[in-house]
Amino acid sequence: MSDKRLKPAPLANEGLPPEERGLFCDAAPREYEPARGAWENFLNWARSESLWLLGFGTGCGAIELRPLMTSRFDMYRYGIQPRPTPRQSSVFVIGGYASVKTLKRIVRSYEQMMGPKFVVALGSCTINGGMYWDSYNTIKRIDQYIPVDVYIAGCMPRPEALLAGFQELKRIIKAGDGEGQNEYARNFDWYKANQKKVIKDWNMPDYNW
Amino acid sequence: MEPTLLGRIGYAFVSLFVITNYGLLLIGSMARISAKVQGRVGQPVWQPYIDIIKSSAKRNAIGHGVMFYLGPVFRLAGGIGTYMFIPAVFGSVVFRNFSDSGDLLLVMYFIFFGQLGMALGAGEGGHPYSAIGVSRGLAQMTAFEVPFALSVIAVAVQYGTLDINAIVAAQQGGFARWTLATNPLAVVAAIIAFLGMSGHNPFSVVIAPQEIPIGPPTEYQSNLLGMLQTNRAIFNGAKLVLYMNLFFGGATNIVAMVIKTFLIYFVNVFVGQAFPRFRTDQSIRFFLGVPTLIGIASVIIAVI
Amino acid sequence: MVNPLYLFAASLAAAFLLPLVDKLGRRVSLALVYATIAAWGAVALSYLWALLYAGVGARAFGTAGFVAPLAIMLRVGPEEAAGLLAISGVGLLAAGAMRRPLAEAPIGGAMTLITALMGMSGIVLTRDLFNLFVFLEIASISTYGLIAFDDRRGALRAGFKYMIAGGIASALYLIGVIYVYRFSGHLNLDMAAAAPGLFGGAGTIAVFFLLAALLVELKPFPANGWAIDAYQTADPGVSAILSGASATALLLALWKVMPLLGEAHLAAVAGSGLATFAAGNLAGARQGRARRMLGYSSVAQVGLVAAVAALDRLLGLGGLRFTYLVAGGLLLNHLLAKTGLFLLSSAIGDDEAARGGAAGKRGEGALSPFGAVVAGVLAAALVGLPPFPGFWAKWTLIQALAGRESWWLIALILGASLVEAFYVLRWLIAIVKGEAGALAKGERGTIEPGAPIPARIRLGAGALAPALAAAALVVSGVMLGWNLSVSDPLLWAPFAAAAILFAIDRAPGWLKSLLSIAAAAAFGWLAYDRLDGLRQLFAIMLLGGGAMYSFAAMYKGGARRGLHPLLSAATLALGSVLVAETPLGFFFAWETMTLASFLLVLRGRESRAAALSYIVFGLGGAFLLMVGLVAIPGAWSSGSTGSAGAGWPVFLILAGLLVKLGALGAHVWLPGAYAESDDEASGFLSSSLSKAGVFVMVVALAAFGRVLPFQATSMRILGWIGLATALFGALYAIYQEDIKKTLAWSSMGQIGYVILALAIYDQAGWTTALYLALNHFLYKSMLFLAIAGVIQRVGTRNMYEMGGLIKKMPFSFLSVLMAIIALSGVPPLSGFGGKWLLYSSLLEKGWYIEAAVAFFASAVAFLYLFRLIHTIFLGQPKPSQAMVREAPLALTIPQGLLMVVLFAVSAFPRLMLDPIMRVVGEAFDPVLRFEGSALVSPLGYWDGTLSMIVTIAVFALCFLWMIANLHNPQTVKQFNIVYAAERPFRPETTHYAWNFYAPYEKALGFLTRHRGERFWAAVGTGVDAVGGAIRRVYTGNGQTYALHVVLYVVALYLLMGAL
Amino acid sequence: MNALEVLAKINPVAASGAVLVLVGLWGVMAKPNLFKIAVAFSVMETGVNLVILSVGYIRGRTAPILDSAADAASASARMTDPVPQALVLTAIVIGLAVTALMLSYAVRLKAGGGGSSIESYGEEKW
Repeated sequence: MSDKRLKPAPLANEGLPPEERGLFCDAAPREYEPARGAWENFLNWARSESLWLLGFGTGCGAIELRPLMTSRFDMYRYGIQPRPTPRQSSVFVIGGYASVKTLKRIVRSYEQMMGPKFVVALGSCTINGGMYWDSYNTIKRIDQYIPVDVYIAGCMPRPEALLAGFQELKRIIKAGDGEGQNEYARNFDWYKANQKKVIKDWNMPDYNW
Repeated sequence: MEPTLLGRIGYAFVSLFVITNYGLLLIGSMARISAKVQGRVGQPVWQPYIDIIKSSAKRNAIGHGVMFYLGPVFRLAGGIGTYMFIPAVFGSVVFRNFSDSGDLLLVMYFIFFGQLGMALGAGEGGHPYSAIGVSRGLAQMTAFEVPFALSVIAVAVQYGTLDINAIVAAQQGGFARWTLATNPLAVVAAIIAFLGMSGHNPFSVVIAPQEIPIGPPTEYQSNLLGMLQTNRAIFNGAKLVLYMNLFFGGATNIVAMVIKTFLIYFVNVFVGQAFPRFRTDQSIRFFLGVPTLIGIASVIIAVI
Repeated sequence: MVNPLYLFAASLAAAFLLPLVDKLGRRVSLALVYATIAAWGAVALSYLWALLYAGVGARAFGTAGFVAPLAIMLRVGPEEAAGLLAISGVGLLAAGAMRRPLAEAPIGGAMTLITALMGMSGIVLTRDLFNLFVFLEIASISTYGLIAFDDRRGALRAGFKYMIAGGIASALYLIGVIYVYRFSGHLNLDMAAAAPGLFGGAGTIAVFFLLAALLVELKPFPANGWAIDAYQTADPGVSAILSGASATALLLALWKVMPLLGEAHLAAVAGSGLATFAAGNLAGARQGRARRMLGYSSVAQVGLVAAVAALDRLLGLGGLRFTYLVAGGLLLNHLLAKTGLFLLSSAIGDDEAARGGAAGKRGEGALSPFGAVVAGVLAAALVGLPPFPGFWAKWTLIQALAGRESWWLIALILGASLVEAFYVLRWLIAIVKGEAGALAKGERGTIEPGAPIPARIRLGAGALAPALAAAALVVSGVMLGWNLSVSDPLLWAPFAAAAILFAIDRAPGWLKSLLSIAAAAAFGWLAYDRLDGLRQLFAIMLLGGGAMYSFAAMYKGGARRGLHPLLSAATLALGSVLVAETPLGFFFAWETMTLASFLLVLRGRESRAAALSYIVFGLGGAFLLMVGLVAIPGAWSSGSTGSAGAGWPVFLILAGLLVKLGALGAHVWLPGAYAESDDEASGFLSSSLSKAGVFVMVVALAAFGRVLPFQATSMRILGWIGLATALFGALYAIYQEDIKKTLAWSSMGQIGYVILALAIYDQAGWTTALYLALNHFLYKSMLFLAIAGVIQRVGTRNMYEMGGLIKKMPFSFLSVLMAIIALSGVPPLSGFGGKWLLYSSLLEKGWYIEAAVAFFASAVAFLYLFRLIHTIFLGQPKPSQAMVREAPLALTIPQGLLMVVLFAVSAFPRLMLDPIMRVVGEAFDPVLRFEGSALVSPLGYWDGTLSMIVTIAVFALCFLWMIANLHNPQTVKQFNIVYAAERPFRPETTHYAWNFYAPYEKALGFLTRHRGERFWAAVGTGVDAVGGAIRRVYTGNGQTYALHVVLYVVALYLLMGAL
Repeated sequence: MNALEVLAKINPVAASGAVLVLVGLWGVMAKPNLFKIAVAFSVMETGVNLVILSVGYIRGRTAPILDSAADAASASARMTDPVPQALVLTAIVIGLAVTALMLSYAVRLKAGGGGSSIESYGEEKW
């Protein structure tokens, strides 16, 4: 059932020293066609009912993720559970303001997730920089760097707000609108340029498979 | 009446279908029981199904090479194969599986088939955490195999056979004839070994989630992960059926099988919820200590 | 026969004419010297011809027209003729080697040489006691002159000490002679022996003086420091004459006076000889200086010869023929080998004290191939390896001693032989491999470190004399062997093959490989009729394995000099172990195998220490085996079964085999030998050669297993030994970083299972044992072949320096994968059959705890197997190995073949089990049987075919599922891994390989602290310390030496009184 | 048997020879000087020669010369044994050679720069 679309040209990986280029895959990301009709609806239902969170604490808001596992909020009942590796996760929760250093890790981890993949950005800082809007070291809008499906505003948003955000994400997925991965691939050059603009010590391949 | 070969294959598929669904539901319900222990509601019982569907429905996947792709194949084949070599329900033609391929020893060694293949696949992933996890897992495995082997030997001695069918047959006729009643020490040793075998607490350092993000399968995703999840259900089921046959009188029908295996697995969850984690060297020393002595005692009892 | 008087006259004339002839030039005078010595040799040959072939009896020559008692008699019998030949032969070789010093020194040197040899010949010929004294003195005085003929300082020092001891001895001798005359009334030996006065009372004391003098001249311990100093310092040619010719003459003198000796005398001779043998070898073990070491070895050998002659008379070991064979064989062996070695040491300049006492000019280079062969022959002969005379003599001696149940003597002789083998071969290894300071281990600091190492030492003309000695050893050894009716051509085939292949050693490797394979095939064809079912099974592993490794040897280009002859010889020796029909024939084949495999190990790169411990343990095991064989009358005769007489000797056989198999405790040789030899040789050692031990154990247990004392307990202990071997082999293997060490320990463990299974001792157990052995052959061959390829391509043996090779060497990966699946016993491959059989038979036997431990051991085996395949083939590839290619065809073809075989016997276990069960069924009642394709035991069943089908079917299903459901897979590179949101730094730091099982080490590391190694090291230190203490006796002070002589004589007297 | 009888049975020649042998032996072992060792050997040789002679000497018989005291027929009963005397001659010659060689060794050793004590020539040992 592989996609018939033509493969894009390999990436240049100019950020890497020549002797290291052989160590990384240089394939460019591409868009993947969704299945059709009811089948895709069924699969989207399954995706929405099995949200595996990438539990990387990328900002101060990550502290609000922890209560979700506790008996009080119990995200498991919504089919949400944490996963320690991006390979197996489907939802990336951006936990608040992202410093430039963290952004590099965010990009890498996001690219390493298997699609379809979704991003939930929590906290005002991910939307416009929040109280750090004029900081030299934080990025202001996370969706200039990776596609975001759901923003959860607040500083900090309560766990209840997070749960509400996840419900919103489920709705989006079920509606078939959770196509961030394809969007990223489609606008890859734009995203990459934005990323490289702020990340100066680029020592990764252009796309982290 | 002896079924034809085609019939046997058909029965095998039925048997496999039953154990797969049962295994998935068992995992789901145990997760729910764990949640109750922690004061939560917990995930739906059918959550494992959804997870597998989702994993299989991933639109892309990565692989590190042939062996990486074959790892889950080995793993799943190991799980199914193990089940196939165990008669699941005593006296049932449908659930006899292919247990005429070999006796208890075949089952005990076929368990390694999937583990070995998985370890190799994870190894080709090139991730050091995979290798660390495998090294821990293998190290623990050598240790918990000792009490397990001793209790199996006790059973073999007691019933004078290694044929699983014969062992079950010898336990028919009421609770007093179960190994649990006739040689409780063997059961104790085997159950402790089972804790290690299924990787629950306190023997879960193999898949320490944050230290070595879940160990061996850290690079697995998409359908490859889905196969591993499927295998978890089947393999668990197979091991539980094996334990039931060896120590708890086997089962003459599906209901008895479900109840017994559920209870055996419950012991695991019970202990797992109550204990923290051992380091690898600690668990090795643990298994080679008291459980091994219990195992030796059980052999002595069986000989007497 | 020529009257020998002419020869004396000629010698004297030549000696006196030399100063005159010398005016014509040194060439002419030296030609006269050689001619004179050669004349002695020619006459000796004519005597021998006359005595042995023309049927002339021994003849006595009177002098001046009279006969005894009026005249001195000279007798020419077989001993005398042989002695003359030996003296002139050694003299000629030594004189030839001394050509340059003789030419440079004043002509007196040549004169003393002639007179010394003449004196020695006189000692041999004369039958008159006083005339014996005269010749002794002529020989001694000439020797004193000869020692210092080139005026070297050390020799002068030693010569003076030599003279002191000689003077005391001659005084003793004179007193003895005169009192013998006083009590018997005769000086003629035969008449004195017939006179009654010498036996009992004062006559005994008279004879004692005579004897004491001769013994002192024979350099007994501890009264021999003077001689050793002389060996060390004199020109090597002189040392050779002292050690070879002089000792021959003196031994014949002792032989001559033996009729005069009473029982107490003989006991004293035997005791003194054996003590000298033991002490000389112990002291030699500590030597760092080659000449002195050879000196210690010389006195030891001469002591043994004297002891043998006395023991025969004392214990009646076998009469004249026995003495000729054993004492003569040992003496011949000694004088040729020692002459050769002394001259060789001179040719390679291994001679620190020569020319001013500077450090040796042997520049620590390796010998040229030809020189190495010569040195090897000489050293092997000295150590008593086949096919040299020493081997035959040793066997006959031990056999006779066993017949008299003199176990302590056997232990003493073999123990000291082992020590001698240790230091002689250590020297051999040092000179062949050219290592700085190996020899100087006992003499720390004598060789300064950092000296440059020249590439090769070429011997040139200096090799001629040693080569002649070596050739003589070979010829005499072969003749002796045929004389002992070891005439089966197949038993000699290894030597023939080695000789032929050595002759064409410069030919390309593929030619030699093909010839080796042809040799193995021809051997198999010729031997086919003599192989029963069991032997056929083993022939597959031994001959087939050898041929396979010969084929694999093509994987490296070039001539690979020395490899093929040794590999072929070892292979054929394994074959001849199978076809040997007599105990001697078997032991001959066994020792041939030991020798060939030792040299094979020695060929490895860093193999010095490993080869040494390999041969020492190999010989130790062989000695145990030998004693066991000779102690059971009729052992190894075809079809022999347990007689009630066989009891504890079987334990000796088993112990010897356990050493050979590397059972825990005696395993310390194993890791080094398997790891350090050439890569395909390691495989051969592990997968083929170790099976020879299994084979002999099968045969021995089949014959004598039922008559073992405490049969049940013994078997159980044997089983536990096997079990411990299996467990500890596996435990050690998991901590190795060196791939070949891992495989070596693994081999040890696998052989442990075989031992365990043999100890079960019923049909199931033995089926298991043979099945395990065959399987081990299959998968260990695959592993070693694959690893040989890997090592060749990667250039390292450290596993952590490899990684990710699966993409470069997929075939090797597949081979290793199948091998480790089989080895670990995972179904459906045939290894599981081994596990199933093992547990079934253990449980059936009632060995429950053993079964559990075996289970643990096989689980531990998983650890090292996974580590092996993971760290080599999986994980992170190294950039430096980006250009690695698949292994060469010479390796992959055999692997492919083995894979097919492995798969076939896995799917159809009957292919392998039917022949095995047929063989085992002859000895035991059936326990296991086949029902269709299912193997049934009383406890359970196993259907290899069905389980294979189920596995394949399930695997195929899962594979289809994986293919069908995998969407858009992207194969990525090695650094595309989740690395906690970072990228890996370098492949080297990302590959988890080093210290792979650290937690295991933490938990169970206390089990593997190399206690065996420490124990044997302590034994070695102990022997070394004893040797060190003994040699402190030799203070270097001539007066202390004189005191030794006096004390020795007094002690001998007291001892005789006590007897 | 009192002490006198024992003394009377001792052959005086043999006894003195034995004493000389022992003295010589003592000299060899106790005197480190190379030349004294050579001399000690001479003493020992002499002692041995006396012992040899003592064996030939039979009390009350004549010298082994065929003359009026002993004719050919009764020679073996009335003469002392001539053989030991013959032997002694040889032994003396040999002893001379040994002594000469020993002395020449000593001279060589000293001329080469060594001491005259044997203790300074113990380089080869162990």
